[in-house]
Amino acid sequence: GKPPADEKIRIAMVVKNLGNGFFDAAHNGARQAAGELKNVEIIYTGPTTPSAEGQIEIINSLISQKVNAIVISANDPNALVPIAKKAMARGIKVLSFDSGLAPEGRLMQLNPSNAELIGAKQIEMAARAAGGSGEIAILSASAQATNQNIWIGVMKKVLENPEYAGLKLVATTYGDDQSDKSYREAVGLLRSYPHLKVIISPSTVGINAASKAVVDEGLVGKVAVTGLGLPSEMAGHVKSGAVREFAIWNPIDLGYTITYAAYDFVKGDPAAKPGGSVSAGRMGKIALDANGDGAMAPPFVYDKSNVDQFSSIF
Amino acid sequence: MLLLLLLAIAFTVNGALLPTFLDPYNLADGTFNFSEKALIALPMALLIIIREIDISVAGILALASVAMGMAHSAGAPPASLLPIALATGMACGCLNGLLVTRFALPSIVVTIGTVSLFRGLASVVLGDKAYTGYPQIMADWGQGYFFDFIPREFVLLLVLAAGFALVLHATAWGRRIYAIGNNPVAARFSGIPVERYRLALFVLTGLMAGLAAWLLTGRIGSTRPNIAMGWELEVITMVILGGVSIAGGAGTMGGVLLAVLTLGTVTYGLSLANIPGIYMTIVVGVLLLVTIALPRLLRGKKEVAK
Amino acid sequence: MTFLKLREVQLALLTAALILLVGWRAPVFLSGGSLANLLTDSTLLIMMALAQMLVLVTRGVDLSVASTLALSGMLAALLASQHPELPLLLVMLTAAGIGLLLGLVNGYLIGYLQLPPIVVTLGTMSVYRGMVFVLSGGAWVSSHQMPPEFIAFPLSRLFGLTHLVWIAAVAVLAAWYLARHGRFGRDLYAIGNEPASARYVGIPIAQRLLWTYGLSGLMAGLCGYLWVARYAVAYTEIAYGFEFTVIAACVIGGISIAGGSGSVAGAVLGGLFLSVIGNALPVVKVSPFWQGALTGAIILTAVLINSRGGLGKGRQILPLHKIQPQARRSAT
Amino acid sequence: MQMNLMAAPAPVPAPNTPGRAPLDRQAAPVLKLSGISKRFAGIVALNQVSLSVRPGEVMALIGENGAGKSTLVKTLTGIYQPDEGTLELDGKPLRFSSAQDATRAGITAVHQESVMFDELTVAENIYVGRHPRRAAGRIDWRRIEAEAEQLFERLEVALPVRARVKDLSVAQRHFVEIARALSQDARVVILDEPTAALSQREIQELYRIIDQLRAAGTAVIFISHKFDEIYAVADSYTVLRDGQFVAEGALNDISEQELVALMVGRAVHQAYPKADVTPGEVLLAVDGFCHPTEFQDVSFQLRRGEILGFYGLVGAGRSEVMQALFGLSPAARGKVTLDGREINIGCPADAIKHGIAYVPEDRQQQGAHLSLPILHNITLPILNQLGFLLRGRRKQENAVARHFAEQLELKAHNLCQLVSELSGGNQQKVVLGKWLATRPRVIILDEPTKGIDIGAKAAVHRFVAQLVTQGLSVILVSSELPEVLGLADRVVVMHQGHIINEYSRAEATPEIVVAAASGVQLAAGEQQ
Ligand SMILES: Nc1ncnc2c1ncn2[C@@H]1O[C@H](COP(=O)(O)OP(=O)(O)OP(=O)(O)O)[C@@H](O)[C@H]1O
Ligand SMILES: Nc1ncnc2c1ncn2[C@@H]1O[C@H](COP(=O)(O)OP(=O)(O)OP(=O)(O)O)[C@@H](O)[C@H]1O
Ligand SMILES: [Mg+2]
Ligand SMILES: [Mg+2]
Repeated sequence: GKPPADEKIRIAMVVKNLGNGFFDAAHNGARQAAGELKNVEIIYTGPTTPSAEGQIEIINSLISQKVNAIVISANDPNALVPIAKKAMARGIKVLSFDSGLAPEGRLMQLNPSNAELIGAKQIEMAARAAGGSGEIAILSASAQATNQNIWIGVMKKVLENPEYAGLKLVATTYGDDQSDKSYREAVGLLRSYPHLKVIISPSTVGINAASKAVVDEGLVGKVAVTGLGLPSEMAGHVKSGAVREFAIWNPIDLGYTITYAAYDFVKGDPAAKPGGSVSAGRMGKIALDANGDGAMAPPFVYDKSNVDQFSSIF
Repeated sequence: MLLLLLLAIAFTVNGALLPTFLDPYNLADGTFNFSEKALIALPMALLIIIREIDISVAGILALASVAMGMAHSAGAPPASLLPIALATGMACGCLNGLLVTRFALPSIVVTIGTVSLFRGLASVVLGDKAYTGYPQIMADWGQGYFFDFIPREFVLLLVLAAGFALVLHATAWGRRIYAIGNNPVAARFSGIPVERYRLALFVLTGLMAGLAAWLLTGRIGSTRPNIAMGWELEVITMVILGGVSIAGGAGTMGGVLLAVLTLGTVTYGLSLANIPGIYMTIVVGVLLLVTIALPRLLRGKKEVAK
Repeated sequence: MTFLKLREVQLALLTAALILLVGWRAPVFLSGGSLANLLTDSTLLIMMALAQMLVLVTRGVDLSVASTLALSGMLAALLASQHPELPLLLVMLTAAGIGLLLGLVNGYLIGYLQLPPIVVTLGTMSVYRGMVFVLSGGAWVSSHQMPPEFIAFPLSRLFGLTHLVWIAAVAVLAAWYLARHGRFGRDLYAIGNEPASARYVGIPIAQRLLWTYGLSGLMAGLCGYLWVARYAVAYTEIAYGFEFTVIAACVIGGISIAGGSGSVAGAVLGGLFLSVIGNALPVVKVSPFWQGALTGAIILTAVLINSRGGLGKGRQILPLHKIQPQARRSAT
Repeated sequence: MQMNLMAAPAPVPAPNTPGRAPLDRQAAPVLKLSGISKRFAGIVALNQVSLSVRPGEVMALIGENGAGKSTLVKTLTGIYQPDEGTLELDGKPLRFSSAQDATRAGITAVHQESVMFDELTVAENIYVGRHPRRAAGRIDWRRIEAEAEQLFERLEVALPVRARVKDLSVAQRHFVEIARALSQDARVVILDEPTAALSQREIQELYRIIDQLRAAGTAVIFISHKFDEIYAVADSYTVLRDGQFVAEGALNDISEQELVALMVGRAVHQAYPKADVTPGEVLLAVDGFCHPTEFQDVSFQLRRGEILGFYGLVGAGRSEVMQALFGLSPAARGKVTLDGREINIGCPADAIKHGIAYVPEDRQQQGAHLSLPILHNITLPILNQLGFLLRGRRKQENAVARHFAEQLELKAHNLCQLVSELSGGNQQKVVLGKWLATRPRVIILDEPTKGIDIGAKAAVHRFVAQLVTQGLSVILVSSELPEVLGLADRVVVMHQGHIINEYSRAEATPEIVVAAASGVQLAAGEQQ
């Protein structure tokens, strides 16, 4: 329900796992928003390892604390639905961002961009890196990461476009978000596919490990790594030349926007509903579709020219 | 004893510091976080009492969940999913037990191997997909309440814990379990079918992991290969904290249940205070070390040095 | 003696056969570069398996090694990134020293307080892993924050082989010397064989255990630096679950969990075997979803093969001791 | 209960074999203890014990089970630190903080417990904990092996120094321990019940080694419960009772009965009370029993109310036969008939069902559950009869346990006491009680008096004799000849996994039985 005006509005941000630079940046954005909104308190939390069970435990305790809103990046779109429903039944506004919850478990989902844009952007970067044609491979995080799988699905579809006819996806492997396994998988790719031109890794651990593998194998210039990563973590690899460009949306803006959106829902803004829109401070208005999905800008591409500028920010 | 004290302390401190802690609804909801693990801890305690251990329980759970998912998507009726989970669990436990008893292998080695086998098989079946949309009956048990207040899982846990306590402390089976843990050779010389007990307890552990799979899957409504990742260590921690000797032959169900509640209280208190989970692992680790080291230290080092 | 040798020879042959089999399916695997990479890749596992072997020989187990590795690695990375001017050797020594310290904590609890190793290291495993998060604030240390020589060291080459390989070689030699020719090492075998008897012959058990776990920590600490430098990134979750891989390597190498037996060659071969599998699976294009199940099946098979040799011991209640069966037969 | 007490006069062997140099009573003691006390959580194991040994003296340390002999040994060898008292070696006061200190000072021991490292070689077992080293701390393996070989040459025992100890026989292992004690050229050598696992021939070897030590001026402390051994090797004696010094003196001056009286504090008749029961028809028949490695073609019959003795040297395979009969060794094949009906015993539970009970030889490992209460030990095999739910059967369970505890004169505070807190003899009674509770028809006693003192032994002997009067049939496996000859109606002799012969009570003389057990075949022929 609506809290009294003088009481602080508590918005809990539940992320996939703590110690993840991406979410730390999103937290920064949320704090900016909270600062602008005055009486908002942000509770930043998440499990240690990215697991749905861990997030359920946390949401359970958040329900007990009677927070006003929960914004979540889900480790499992379905597993969290029951608990999210319970939270909503107790009057807590549940929103998801980044990696979404199934529609019945949340009021809105803020896509950092949208899956189509992200998938297309990665293929576009890969095509540039490969010079238009050649073999490419994907090194994903784990087989159960929802968003990764959606992006990979999109990438495969995009590759069917005639303009990418020269690109051939030869393998999809999983590094389980462990640097050693990802590294080994990357080396395996480099060995098994001598003509490989690009490794796309839509995972921060993976893109790091793949870049290191390319450097160690002495294949800088022959094989390019691209994908999604944080400037702060990728700066070194951009300098080494293993990565020419990579993309990421702005997690600060993401955290900022979802906080505003949660505020709107808590305040009971009439426009805040599927098909409506939420207003998000400096980000302007975000329109919601019939499913309650909103999307931000296409992912931003970083390369030598701008990575240093952002590496100190997130 | 120490544990009871700890539980009392944890309860009071939490109650005093966290305004929302003592709300009965919250306390009831807090039990969801440990009920399934505790269900596995019950047979695990018996296994550890007879000097065995099962590292593969979380793997069994994952495989049982996958089996349910497969059956469900193949159109099996909702009521059949529980037997399927239990059967899968028992089959996995049986494999562990047979490897341990037939080939005279140390159980820790066997189950380190089988855990990657079970999880691996789960991931073979699942690939990059997930099973969802489980029937309502599973959700009812996994996340439902009796009288809209007491979680069914917790009731199930209490009932089964009472059952396990009865078996361990008041029946011939329990007496023999202690005898095996105390001295397996003498137990065999006394006519106890030691290997059969070992096998049976592995199967029982598998069975309970299957039950936990049914509840957990019902609670979260989906199956992924990383379901219940890392639970084996938490379950073993509960058992050891409950005073079950890793050297076998000693331990009580009451102790295990007390440890479960203590851990539940501490972790729930920490999460209500929004302390990140990783601090929780530190607390749990320290708790474990303190509960075993403190009696040693109190008894004085002189005797230890002998 | 010859029998035990045989087992290690078997494992070596099995490993070689596996390499050839993979090479037959995917010839790139047999290229010089690939094999050299395999060797480099196996070093960390081998070094950790060596230290774990010493612990297992005493009837103990060290579950905290992966957490120790992560904690020392993270601290080394933090130190190097905040003080890039520090000489690399000092950073390495710090990592090893932190590992030693963490190991000594285990050793004290296990040796002097006589607490069960599995429980103690289960506890410290959580504590150490948690401390990584606390000390790093959960943040990554990424490659551009680390000094270049910090990252370059493990894979720099000396006489054609990477530093990692050289360090592992030294570790293997040291472990071999210790286990075979040092009183310390022999005492560990005695302790693992029969702890009560070890006390009767005056072996300072507590002190030996203290330093065994210390050594295990030291090795994990050193590997922590090497790991972080090699993959050029440090975060809380590094080497998560690695302790079980290390123990699996030892078990495959024929080192008995029940203590008292195990050889350096076994640990090396066990580590190598698992590394071959880890490197081969991506190359032979096995579906990634099958990798876990295959690894589990292979570990179980290796354990079963190993156990056939040890069946006489272990669970057998009626000892079928060997009072020269020939002599008996001749009596008929 | 009426018993037929046949008080056999104990033979007192001739003291001090001729040729042994008379001991110099005036010589300064090499080792002198004064006022040594040692307490373990509550109980006083040693109370103000003083004693001294001289160079070249073999001193017998005598006392009942739990008298504190082994505790004294451990105090002397630095394994325990005394709570009070002093220890002087060659007049110099010493304090040992570990076993190594004692070894270095020249006190070594063969302990009662086996101190062996199965996976290590014979040579390494001798030097473990103090490997000789060369430069850079490198162990000098060559020297270890060479010295071990020399040692065995000196002992005139043939043992491969590179063999792993796990492949040795029990007696061979024992010689490794003896070699370890002698490898130091010690001033004082302590032997704590060294003959328990040795055959007659090996005991003679041991006597020879002790004579060598005596000749070399080494002081020897010899602990044994067997008086023939004590008289055969020792010069002097010291008696401990309840942790206290009782008496000392020269063995020449004292008779066995007097020693026993000192030990126990009262007179004990070491007698074999053979009950007056005539064996009935055949109850149990074993026919062509074979095991791939342990024994071949074992056949014998047991009559109702009979005590059938099984004699043989250690390693003859008697225990294996009995364990196989009890269903403990699946590899065994053969025909077993009970009451004329062939029975199949696949596991111990089957045996129990058929009324066969087996009291194993190794009390601590195979017999008792040391950390469980007496009550739970006694009722373990009969839980099925008590019913599945035990809570309600408390009274019944207690009654059963109390009955057997009383029958066996078990000394314990109550039935909930842990078995580990009992003395060896009483532990044995618990194991006996456990098996009697199954109400067996055949009870197999494997070394029922191994390592228990004379008082407890007499109680067990009385009890065995009493069993047959209750209609039980007993198989008595023992390595103690007087016990077998004194109690058994018939004696079966085994050697290397075969039954050599069977003797009636009248035929069985010590000479014949020992000869048969050593594999000398003429004994049987001579009988004709
Ligand atoms: N470590 C210990 N802890 C507690 N009590 C002990 C310990 N060792 C020995 N005792 C007790 O001290 C007493 C003396 O035991 P000890 O082993 O010295 O007897 P012993 O004379 O050697 O008997 P035996 O002839 O059976 O070998 C016994 O009552 C025993 O239970
Ligand atoms: N090499 C060995 N290693 C370990 N234990 C052994 C070895 N040799 C013999 N034993 C054990 O010693 C005991 C005596 O051997 P065995 O049972 O063959 O002879 P036995 O005739 O029954 O002798 P006894 O009953 O007089 O001890 C057995 O319990 C056996 O387990
Ligand atoms: Mg003794
Ligand atoms: Mg025997």
